[in-house]
Amino acid sequence: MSTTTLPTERAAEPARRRPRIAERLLMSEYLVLALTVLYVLILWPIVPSIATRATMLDVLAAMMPLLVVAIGQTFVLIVAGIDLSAPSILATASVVGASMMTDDGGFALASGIPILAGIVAFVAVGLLIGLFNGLCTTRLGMPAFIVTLTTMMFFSGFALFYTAALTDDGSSFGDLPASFVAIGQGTVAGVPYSLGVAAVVMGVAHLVLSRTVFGRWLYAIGRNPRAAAISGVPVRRAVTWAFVISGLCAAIASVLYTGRLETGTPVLGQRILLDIVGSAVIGGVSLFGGTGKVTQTLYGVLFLSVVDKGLQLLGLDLASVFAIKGLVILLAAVLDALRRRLILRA
Amino acid sequence: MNDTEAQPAFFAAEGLCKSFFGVQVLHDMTFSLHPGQVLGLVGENGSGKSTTMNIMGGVLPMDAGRMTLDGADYRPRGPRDAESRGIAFIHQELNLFRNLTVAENLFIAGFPKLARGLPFIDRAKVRVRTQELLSSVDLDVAPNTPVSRLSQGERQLVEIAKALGSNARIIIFDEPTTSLTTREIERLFDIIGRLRRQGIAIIYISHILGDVLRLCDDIVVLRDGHRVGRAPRAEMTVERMISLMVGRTIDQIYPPRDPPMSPGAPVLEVRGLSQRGIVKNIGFDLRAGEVLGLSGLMGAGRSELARILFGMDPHETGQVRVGSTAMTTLSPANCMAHGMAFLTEDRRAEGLMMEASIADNVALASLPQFGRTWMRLIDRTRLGDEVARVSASVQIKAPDLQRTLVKNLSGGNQQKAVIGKWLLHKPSVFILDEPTRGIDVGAKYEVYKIVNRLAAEGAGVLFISSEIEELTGMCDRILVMAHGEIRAEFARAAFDREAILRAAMWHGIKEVA
Amino acid sequence: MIARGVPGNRTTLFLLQNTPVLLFIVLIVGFGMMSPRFLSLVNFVNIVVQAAHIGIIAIGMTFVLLVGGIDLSVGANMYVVAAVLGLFLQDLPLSVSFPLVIAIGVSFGWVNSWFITRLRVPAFIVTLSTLFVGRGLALYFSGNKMVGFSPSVLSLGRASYLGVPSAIWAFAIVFVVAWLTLSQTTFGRQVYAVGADPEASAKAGIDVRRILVAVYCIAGGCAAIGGLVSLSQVAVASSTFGFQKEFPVIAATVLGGTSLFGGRGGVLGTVFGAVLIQTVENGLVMTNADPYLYPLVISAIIFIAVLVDSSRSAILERLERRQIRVERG
Amino acid sequence: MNMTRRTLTVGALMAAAAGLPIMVKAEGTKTVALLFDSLVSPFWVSGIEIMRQKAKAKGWTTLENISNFDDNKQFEQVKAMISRKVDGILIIQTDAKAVIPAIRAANEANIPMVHFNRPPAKSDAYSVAIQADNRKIMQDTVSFLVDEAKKQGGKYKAVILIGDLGDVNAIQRRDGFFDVVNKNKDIIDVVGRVATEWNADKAFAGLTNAIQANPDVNFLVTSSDFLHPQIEQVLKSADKWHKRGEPGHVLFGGFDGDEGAYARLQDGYLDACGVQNLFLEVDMAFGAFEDLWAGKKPDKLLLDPGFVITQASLADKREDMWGYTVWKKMQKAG
Repeated sequence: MSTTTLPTERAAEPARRRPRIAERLLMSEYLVLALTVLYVLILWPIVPSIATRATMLDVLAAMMPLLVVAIGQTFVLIVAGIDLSAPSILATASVVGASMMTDDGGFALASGIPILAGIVAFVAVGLLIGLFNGLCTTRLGMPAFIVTLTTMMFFSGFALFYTAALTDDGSSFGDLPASFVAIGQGTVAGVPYSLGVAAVVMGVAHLVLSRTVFGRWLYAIGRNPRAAAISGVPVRRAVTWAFVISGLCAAIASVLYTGRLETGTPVLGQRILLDIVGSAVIGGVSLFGGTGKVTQTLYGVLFLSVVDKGLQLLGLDLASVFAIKGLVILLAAVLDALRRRLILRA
Repeated sequence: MNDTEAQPAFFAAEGLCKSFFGVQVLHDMTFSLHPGQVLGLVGENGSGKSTTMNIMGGVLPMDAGRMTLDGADYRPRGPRDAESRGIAFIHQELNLFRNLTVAENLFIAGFPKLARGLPFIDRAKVRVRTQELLSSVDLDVAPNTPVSRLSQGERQLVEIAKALGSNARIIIFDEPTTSLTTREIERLFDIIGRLRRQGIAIIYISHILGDVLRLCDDIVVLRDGHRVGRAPRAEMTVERMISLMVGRTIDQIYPPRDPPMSPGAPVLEVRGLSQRGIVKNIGFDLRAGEVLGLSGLMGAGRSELARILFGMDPHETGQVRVGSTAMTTLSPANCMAHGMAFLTEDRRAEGLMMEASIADNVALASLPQFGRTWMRLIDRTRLGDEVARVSASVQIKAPDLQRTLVKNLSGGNQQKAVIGKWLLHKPSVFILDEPTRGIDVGAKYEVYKIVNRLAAEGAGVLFISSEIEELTGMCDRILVMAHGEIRAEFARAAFDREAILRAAMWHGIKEVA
Repeated sequence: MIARGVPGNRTTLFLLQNTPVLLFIVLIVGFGMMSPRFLSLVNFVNIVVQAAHIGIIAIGMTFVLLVGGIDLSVGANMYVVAAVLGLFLQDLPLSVSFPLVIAIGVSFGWVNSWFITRLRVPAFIVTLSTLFVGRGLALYFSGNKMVGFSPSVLSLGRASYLGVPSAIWAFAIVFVVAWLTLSQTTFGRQVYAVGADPEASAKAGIDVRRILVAVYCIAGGCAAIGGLVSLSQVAVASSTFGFQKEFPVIAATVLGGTSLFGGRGGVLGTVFGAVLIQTVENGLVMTNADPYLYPLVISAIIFIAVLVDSSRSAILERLERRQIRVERG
Repeated sequence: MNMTRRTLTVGALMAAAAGLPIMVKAEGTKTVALLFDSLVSPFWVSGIEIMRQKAKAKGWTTLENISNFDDNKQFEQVKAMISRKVDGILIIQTDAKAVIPAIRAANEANIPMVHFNRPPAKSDAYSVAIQADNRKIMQDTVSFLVDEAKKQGGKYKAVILIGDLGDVNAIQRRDGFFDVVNKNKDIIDVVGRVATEWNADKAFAGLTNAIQANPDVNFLVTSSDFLHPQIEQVLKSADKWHKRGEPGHVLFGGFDGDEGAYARLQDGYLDACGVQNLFLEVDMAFGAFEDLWAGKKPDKLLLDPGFVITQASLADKREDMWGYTVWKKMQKAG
């Protein structure tokens, strides 16, 4: 590769300045961020409302649950796994948690602390499904892809089953307590709570991945699991934890989504699997493990959310929405591939 | 011998030169081949053997010089091109597909078809051809045996059969015996003898100089990219090869070692360790300050023993004490907690994270030591300092510890990174499995110095090596394994290369008797 | 060596190796006891007919997984084919339209492979984006409307030749061609080689890029054929046609024993996997089970099958362990 | 580098092209957002087309968004429409409860919101919902079929195709079906409940299996007409596709009133169809907007009574059946 491109590079020597700037942008970690800005700039003349403060706040508030669940996914991707069950955790936690707090089910109403009990239920669902995924992967040696594919199918079905069994209309849990709804909708000084929750999750995740022993272990496992095991890294335990964290993050995201929609619904997040994995990958997290940062996932989520918001503002028909979304993702991926090549050459 | 010399050379290389990144690694290399000739190529790592062969096999282009084949210019465009011209290259790491059968591996580049215009494989023809090829290398397995079922030696024979199948006239062997059992080596040599009688020329690269001397008609010695000698077998001895290769006498290869005045307390005690089919009734002590060698042929169970000791493979019976602790369970984490360290023989697959920086690699085994608070936040300043200190002490040569990726380092520096990883962990028992494999003379010397220093500081070192030379140069005591058992023990005063080899060949000798 | 490693474990090994089949038999017996009609020949034909479109697409997916790739865009590809067929059939006869839309399916796969091989974008992300683009294109072609088809297409779906329904013919033909291709041609064996080790394959003189392009084209073609089979049965293509079909397709393939990491598996297993899933669905309907339980039961059965498969591989791996280690030396 | 620049250019062009169809909002006209959750059946496709036409006739501009059954995404779409300061939001939500925050957001922004075909759950938020009386229409349809059955005599084995179990309309129609059938257990035995998830191939496979299990099924109701083609396929394969009056005819009831239903009524295969009056519903919805703009406050739920159309009443009632209009247009087009 490098041998064939060398001559052209030399030929381009006089015109060095211009490619250099593009090259630096292309090679920077902030490529996706730059693309987001570019996208906004392109849409600005067509829909000026994309650049208003209200829209930006909207995007920020809306992307938080996705960000939280994508951060959980990042942990699993770093150890070269994948967690396809995240949407089903969103749904199952949503209905189980909501059933604690409403008249349908109402398991925790008598406890006097229904909201706390509800949140505990959310978290417990996430932790348990995550633990199950982790143990199957590490102890039974099953591929993460297929374990989480089956848990996705199972718990998506379970959420529907659970809802049908407990609610009158069989479709969802409504009438959630106002103080619970506030978690998803409330604001403090114009800043949504969900932003705070996501910021805490992001901060902790960033700290864990970049600064703790556990974080370093995850990267080591993703890069070379055998070398990690020989170096005393408790590989199975760490991988199990990665899945548990993914489950926990999905549960937290489920709290945010459920509060936001004021409804515990079994179809929550059923269509966002590709958004979850896609945003991490677009941000630069590798599917093959060993690399990826929380900030990259943040950029990926921001990118997808802004793309979606732009398409919503345009109010186009479904065909264009799909086509543009796909092309934009592809464009980001192609640029990323080019970037990798440039880095290799450098 | 006379009949081969009578034939004219059909391949010649003249004045081959090659540079990497401005450093010339091959100077003016010249040699020629007759049909049926076996040419030995020896030299330390980095002396230019592989570069020469890679040029010949079409893997690398040459910077200057010329090669001729049958009198015509030969300038291969790639490995395929070289192969089609009759030059086959059997790499040290075999190029076989474990998920396919023997026959499929032989024909993977293009199967014979059932009929013109039909895409289907003529299975019958494949079977017949495979059987022919396999019988020409004396390999008695069914053509539809999956390669994953074959031993390493059998796989090597499959590679040779593949070369024959492509009508190779020159076959290059790169360190073919490193992973073969004694019997497999004998079989390989028989085959090579047969090939030469068919008029196929062989280039044989090996570190095992005795083999080279036994097998080759002519021997070319390389050092630092220069051809420093060429002579027919009759004029060559092992000693002469070595002095040509290293340019100095053997004493200088190993740093002076001062054996400990009095043996220290045992840091590792092994009693009655067995695992069916792997090792049997192993018992020995390793003392503080001691460098204990472990010798034996490939397949004798040396590496397997090391892996069991470090808890990577299971064992059925036996006790292991590390320091004053009787180990109840052996696992890497547990062994490390008691001060053990293990440098594996395969540094790419098991020692290093190739895509990570030197600093990340060096830190890997010791991370918990740098964790603070309940979150185990890493004390980055202290870790950075310690990594820098250790890296300096093992003399890793790299521009930036935090940025340089391990995959961009030379073999020697990579090995130093692995050693650095374990030194940071401050081991009291250090198991080194082939620590100098694939690294150059200078780096070897530095590794030896580190080993000596470790021992001087009171650690016990278990030094595993295939090279008896190296063991006698480095160790205070040598254990010899054969067929999964410890067969002999030699104190430094009684080191005798021949006796060690004899003990290692125990199984073979018994068979002969 | 293997014999030495497991003295007397042959029965266990045999059971382990055939557990998917055993599981299948258990299921059939179980459903048969609950609903006698389940065991009829007609019902079995039914199961295969219903499994046909997933099975055909999964056969294409098998090629992709064998080289260590993945194709998430098969469902979108199906929809593109359906939408375009709707347009073609306004002017062209079936005999022309069918080959044309299959060619379009193949080109869809070719586009995927272009990004994967030329620009080195990971297959996951390429096919994720073409999934969106494909659905967008299909919606455009269909004008957001449900695509209906002429009675000729539908009668094709109901037709039988020699007493065998057309869907089974299509399934069988695709299977036989795929099986022959994988096991009896140079190309097929090279697919396995590339999946096991792309670098070694290049060294061995295999045109790796050509193989990759071909497998994605095959996956595209199979998605098109599967789409046509599905169409000829369900008679219309709404905007959710083929939506999220990638999941059952991959599940069937993996259930059939094809590894997601390349080099291991085959189309016979895939056919088995597709039929197994459909057998469970059919059995549930036959026994008039609560619809809410379907996904629970199906996923549990896939889980068990994969669990058994992976513990089997773990045992086999343990048996080969020593050799694996020596090889690295 | 060349490659990069080219790709960027392509990207820019693509985005620009995407922007072209957006018309500059003319001064003084009303802009209405049409937020659908899918266009999966002809009902929705026709619905959005009728809305586009009627809006155009009134001189309104429309913006569209499809949520693809994702409640959260639809909430985002509502917010986006609020950002664009539209004059009214017509919404078809997936979940009755999950839409409440969206109503609140619209209330806060003072933008009228009208639910089309699916009402929201009860809440303090204000919006107007237009809904077909699903349960009632289905009851009427099934009652007609049961009466037919009684007339013909004998016992009946029934199968119902149920919609997505997460969709209120599907649930209401199912309930309407069982309301009637359960009262007539003596002659109707429900032997199959096919969960279609509003998915054509699930419906096809499920019905095939159900008929396989009970070959003597002779009473069939679908919760939506868009599944007719699959039903026809299955019944043909089972040799059960016969006209009314012919031996072997399956009593067949539909719901929605699309063009396929009209054709099958006309050809004699379908006995009865519960029709949602789509034209009326669109008029009601747009009327609600106009009332709201005028400061009036219509009731929270406006019901489209719908009607049952049978082969006997086809000629009288077909003008009100939206499927007939579509069918007529298709006939004209060839």
